[in-house]
Amino acid sequence: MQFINQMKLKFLSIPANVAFARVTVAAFASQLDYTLSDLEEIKVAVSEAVGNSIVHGYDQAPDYYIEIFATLTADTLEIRIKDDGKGIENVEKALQPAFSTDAERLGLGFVFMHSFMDSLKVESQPGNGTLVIMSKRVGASIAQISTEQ
Amino acid sequence: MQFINQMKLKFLSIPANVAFARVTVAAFASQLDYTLSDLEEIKVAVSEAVGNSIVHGYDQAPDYYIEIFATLTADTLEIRIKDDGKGIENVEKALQPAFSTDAERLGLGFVFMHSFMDSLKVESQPGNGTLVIMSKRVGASIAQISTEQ
Amino acid sequence: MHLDFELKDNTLIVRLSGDMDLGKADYLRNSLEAVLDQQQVNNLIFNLAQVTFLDSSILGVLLGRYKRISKKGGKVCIVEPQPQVRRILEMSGLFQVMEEFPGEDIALKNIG
Amino acid sequence: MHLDFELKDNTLIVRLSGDMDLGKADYLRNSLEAVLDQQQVNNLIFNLAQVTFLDSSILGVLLGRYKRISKKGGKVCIVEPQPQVRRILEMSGLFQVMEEFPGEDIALKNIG
Ligand SMILES: Nc1ncnc2c1ncn2[C@@H]1O[C@H](COP(=O)(O)OP(=O)(O)O)[C@@H](O)[C@H]1O
Ligand SMILES: Nc1ncnc2c1ncn2[C@@H]1O[C@H](COP(=O)(O)OP(=O)(O)O)[C@@H](O)[C@H]1O
Repeated sequence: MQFINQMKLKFLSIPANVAFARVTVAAFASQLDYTLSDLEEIKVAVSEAVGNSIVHGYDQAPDYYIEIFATLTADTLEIRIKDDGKGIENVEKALQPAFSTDAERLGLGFVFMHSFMDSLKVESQPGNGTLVIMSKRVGASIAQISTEQ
Repeated sequence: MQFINQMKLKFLSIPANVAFARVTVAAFASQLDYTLSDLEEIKVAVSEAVGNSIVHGYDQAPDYYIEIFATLTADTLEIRIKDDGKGIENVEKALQPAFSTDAERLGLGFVFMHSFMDSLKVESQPGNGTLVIMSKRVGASIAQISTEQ
Repeated sequence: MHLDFELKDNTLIVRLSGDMDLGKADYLRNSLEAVLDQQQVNNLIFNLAQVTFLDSSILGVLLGRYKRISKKGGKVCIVEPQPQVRRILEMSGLFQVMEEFPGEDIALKNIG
Repeated sequence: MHLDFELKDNTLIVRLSGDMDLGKADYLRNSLEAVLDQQQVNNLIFNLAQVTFLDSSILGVLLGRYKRISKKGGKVCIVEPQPQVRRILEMSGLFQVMEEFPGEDIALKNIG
């Protein structure tokens, strides 16, 4: 599928940038005919992924960078969210509902990404950062999940 | 001055991205205590600079990239807008009100950037792209202008 | 983009809305030129009440249409710009050639 | 961030507003803990009527406070979440431990 637009965003790993990241991706996505409810879902997915990079990937250290690559085709948004943080030991386990390595958290981040986007793919290795790839079609359907380690 | 936040945005030289760019920079800037009117002014300045890169820098070719670097200190937003387009022959002339190399245009882009931001600096050479550096303080004052070629 | 045209006694009322920038300049210019080519239009009224943002590429489109209309002795007016848009129009000097009115009716009366 | 607390008969009403995410989670958690440390609070009501966005880090803060309150036999309620926020709460299973009410008054009555 030919892409019609493309952007790349890089920003510091500070909690204030969770809001910045989701507003930016939503502004980009709004070039397609998404419903407001679709855009809300995209915002949640972006917030969860960026939040994870800050909290888990970088253990809240504020001086690292997170990158987002987004591509629009005629009917689909693809988002890649990348950190160079500590990575995930067991991606399959991490994707399970209610699994969290942090007692204060609920283990729902990936659940929301999976529910609100049409596809979710997580590439990660301990020590090698994490890449979350998600896509959402305009006029969406059933979600697909796949893992890679 | 120590920066408190930083972002970098790269996107295709298509007219739809003028809106995307200004919304993104405004979302970033809103982490400081700007008034709504300040944010409107920042939006105009970004639109003019990005529009210039598309129209003049790349002569409307849609497959080039524009980059924005933005930095926040405690009281100032600095924005750098960069293209690798054809560059400007005479920056001093280009900055003059009502000067335009395009009969269809008004030559007001730099006037708006200058009026709405606290500082404006343009670095450009024929064949070597254009870099526009602008800044705006929270609770702003009188504009400064400087050129470099 | 939502563009709304209405022709009243050879005056074309153009109602713009939303954020107007380079991304919409070509579409606006082409639409206006098409109407001016096909219809007998003496005067132009731009109703900007619903416009939330406007940059210099749109000013260029407005001024371009002014040149076409004024060549044949017609008038171009601006109706109800919001404050932030009004400021841009003011700084551009557009009000030196296009009069501003607080409503379409008043603009129509003054043109007629 | 605007946080509004009101203590009524040992029930703490917490009114949140705007976009609630990781950027506000620490501040919310710390503020709540401070109030719970200093006041005699039996029950908690989260009024979410003005909340426009909510992510899982905020759910974590709400659930953490539930654990503290329920340990001493207290109740935690949710008041008037907007549809998109309600959906997040529903998917999280939070409604299994926190009842939802269409207003603060009704919540207060049911707790009392
Ligand atoms: N970017 C990341 N870097 C490192 N670990 C991550 C990252 N994202 C997720 N994880 C791991 O996956 C687990 C599950 O993530 P998630 O479903 O979002 O739940 P939560 O964030 O509430 O723990 C996390 O607890 C963490 O161990
Ligand atoms: N990014 C750029 N690349 C090349 N030339 C530029 C660029 N920005 C501005 N210029 C030149 O400077 C002139 C003045 O710019 P400006 O004040 O924005 O007015 P306008 O865009 O209406 O022509 C332009 O006509 C163009 O020749």
